[in-house]
Amino acid sequence: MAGFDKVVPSLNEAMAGIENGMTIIAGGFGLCGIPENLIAEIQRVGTHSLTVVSNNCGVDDFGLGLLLKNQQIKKIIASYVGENRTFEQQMIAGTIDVELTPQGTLAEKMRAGGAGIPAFFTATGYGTAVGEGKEIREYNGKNYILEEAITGDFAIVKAWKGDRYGNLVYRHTAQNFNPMAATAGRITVAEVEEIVEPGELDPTQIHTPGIYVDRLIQGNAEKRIEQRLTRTA
Amino acid sequence: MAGFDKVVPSLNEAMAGIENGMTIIAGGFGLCGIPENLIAEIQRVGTHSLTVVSNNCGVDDFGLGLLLKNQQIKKIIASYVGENRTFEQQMIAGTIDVELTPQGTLAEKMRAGGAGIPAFFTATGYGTAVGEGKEIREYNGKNYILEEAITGDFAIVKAWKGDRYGNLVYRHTAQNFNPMAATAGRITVAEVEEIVEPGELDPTQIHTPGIYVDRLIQGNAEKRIEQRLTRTA
Amino acid sequence: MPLTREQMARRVAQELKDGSYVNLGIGIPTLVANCVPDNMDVMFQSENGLLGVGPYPTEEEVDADMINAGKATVTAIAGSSIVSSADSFAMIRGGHIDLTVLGAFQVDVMGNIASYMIPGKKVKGMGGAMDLVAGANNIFVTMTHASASGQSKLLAECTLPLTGVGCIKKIVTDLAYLEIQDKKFILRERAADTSIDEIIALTEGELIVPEVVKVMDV
Amino acid sequence: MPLTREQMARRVAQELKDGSYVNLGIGIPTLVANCVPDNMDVMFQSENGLLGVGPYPTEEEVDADMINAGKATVTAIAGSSIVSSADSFAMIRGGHIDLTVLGAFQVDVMGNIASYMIPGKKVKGMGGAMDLVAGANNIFVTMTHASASGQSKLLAECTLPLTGVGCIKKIVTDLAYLEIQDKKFILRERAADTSIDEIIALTEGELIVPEVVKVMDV
Repeated sequence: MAGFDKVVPSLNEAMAGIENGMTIIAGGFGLCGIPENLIAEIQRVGTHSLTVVSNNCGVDDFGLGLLLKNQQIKKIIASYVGENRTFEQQMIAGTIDVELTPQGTLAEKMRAGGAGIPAFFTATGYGTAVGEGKEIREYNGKNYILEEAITGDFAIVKAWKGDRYGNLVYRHTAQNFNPMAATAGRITVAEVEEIVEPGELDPTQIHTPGIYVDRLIQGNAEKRIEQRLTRTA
Repeated sequence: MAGFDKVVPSLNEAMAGIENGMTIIAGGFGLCGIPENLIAEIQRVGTHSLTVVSNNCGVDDFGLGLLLKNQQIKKIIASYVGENRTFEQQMIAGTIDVELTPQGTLAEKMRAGGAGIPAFFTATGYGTAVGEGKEIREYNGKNYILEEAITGDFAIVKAWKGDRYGNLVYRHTAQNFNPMAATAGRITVAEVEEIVEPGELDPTQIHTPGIYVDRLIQGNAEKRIEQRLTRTA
Repeated sequence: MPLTREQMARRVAQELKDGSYVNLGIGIPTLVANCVPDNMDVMFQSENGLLGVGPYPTEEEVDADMINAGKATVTAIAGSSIVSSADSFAMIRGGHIDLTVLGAFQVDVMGNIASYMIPGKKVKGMGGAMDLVAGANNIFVTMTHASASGQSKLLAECTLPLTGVGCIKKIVTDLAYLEIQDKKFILRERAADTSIDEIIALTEGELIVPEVVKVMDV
Repeated sequence: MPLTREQMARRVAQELKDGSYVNLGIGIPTLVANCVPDNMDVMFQSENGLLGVGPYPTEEEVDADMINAGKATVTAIAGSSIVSSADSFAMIRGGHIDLTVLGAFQVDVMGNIASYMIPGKKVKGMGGAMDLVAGANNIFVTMTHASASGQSKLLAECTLPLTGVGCIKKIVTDLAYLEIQDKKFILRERAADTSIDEIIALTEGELIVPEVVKVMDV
């Protein structure tokens, strides 16, 4: 079935069509479950003035931090940007625009973008800077603010296994923002550790159905650990 | 760990606390994936003036149709009520109140109810009877209506396997409305075909985390087929 | 001679594209699944949560937990996925389905569709139809051109409760293939052995008949 | 003598209930996990998607794909579940978490909390904190009663950007356990060897001192 084979042979083809000024939605939490190779490809291509939507922005020398360092990012929509010096410097210098968004609201905005819901009410952020200028409404005595959906020109995600039709399964907590990101891109590109044949994944256990995935590529992941904490056995 | 053991020994205890006039959210699509035994228990107890939220309302002699026949339902919120004569008669007699709700909107209303989203915009139903009296807003040149969340006093769902902590896995298309229903009940009761021990279900493959399930009971399901269509091999 | 239900399905199937995700309604639309060209792969979605609908099961394969949106037993293809109703409708409402084929009672020149209720006669509910017409970018309506008693179903304005507004652009009837543009039906193709006059007589809404109206090849 | 971080965690742990789902923030709140009474089962949620957080891994168990919300390597207990960020926050925002324990920079008598930003000094972002305070029914704030320079963190009105409004009712500091009622702090317990005068001096917002203020048992 050539019709649903989403596998592309190169990173170059995986990110074909990316242009300056586009909005890129990225999966991942910290450095966990980030599409490392797709990010590195964006760095290689050098596309700039990007708006990046991602919970975090990597670290100085890894993940989305690479694009920060390379000054390819114009605006970031994220919930947490700590532990990144390059980022702090660009913010102080005013060369980057930051839209801090609560983590749950960010996840829900991506989901809404993929699900045809242009806006929803949430209690998160009411009465704070996040709620400023947003519509307020009371339901059952509690105040909520109206938040709008996010969609992107590209969504880039990282999965564990993917079949040729683009069905994806995530590993452990590397799932995080990836399923929602995958639904919200006009073009969604998935980087997987292993490509399997259709039918190998249990249909009821697929996290991201292939309908959301336009391109699939196998990539070796470094999977860097941000905070290595252990106990003695 | 007694603290998270959700297993109850009898249907009576599973539905303890149900009262006349309550709102019951039920999983299932047609007769597929319905909590047969929990419904039968409601019939046995005889609670009446119920508001039932469910995509369908069973057939004349099975599923929620039993509660219709027994005149226990005051109001139904559903997307499709065809193929049920008892229902039609009660509607013509005016003894039952029906709120027809588009299927996708119904699923989203349940999800919203469980997720702390009191209302959301959707294009579904704009310009139709469903949209009458609802707020309209335009986003990107398209019209949307504001729909509100649904929550219930009880949610009753049917799963395939459930562990003692209430983690649930659904089988094939018997998943349908069950995961959303499970999140939207003040008390959520799950009927499962098989109870397993915590740790037997893969954490990343759980459809409904145990946090949503208050009571769990094993029940033998008849699993009636509404439309048996086959091909010759 | 009016088209058979199979011929109508075949006409719709001509619009299928390789690699597309398609939702088929109950009735004539269901038949489209049998008309996919051999050189083409199409994946069918059933809105109760199954993406990748297979054929009906053999007697041995029948499983009460595996049904389609028509509540009939069904199978799944290799490479299918099964999700919750909310996730299934996220595909539909989010515009991810490439083609939707639906039946209807009436369609009008504004692109409105009525398909779920005949007041006083029939109340079954809209099921997923309102979501499908609101979420799809590409919708085909299939229905007979007129009722058994000869009443047109292609109207200036729908008289039955609407399923959706301004969403229908393409209609395949047993007599013709029509498009809707600028509040007019445009006759694009006619069934073999059906005269244009007959189609005009059975179309209540304003109908444009271009100079060339080709005969449907089904 | 002010409480140690461990003592503060132990005081919070006294509020744990058998069979409850708890979210712990970074810092002192994290220590609460070590103080669960033996006769009690509590399940910890990490908002990046893990319900049923286990201990840190051994060297052999370390897995880059298994982290907590502090981005540290972690394990999962038997009976845990792992979901997407949207589903994880649905638990939080939908009010399904029984207890949330958070750090803060400031809390005021209106129950407002400031915890994510010090303008001009520190911008890390709110992460999941705004969702947690908006979604939880039962929140404990743990923080030192005053800054290192002696400035009260229990204010008449927060001066830093707010994380949430009107959501905090219970605070454990290194000097006291306080509740917020009717726009006042109420001193419920004091640390051993800490005088009520000292607490009054370090509490900027209006403080009610009941006749009996018991000594914290930690």
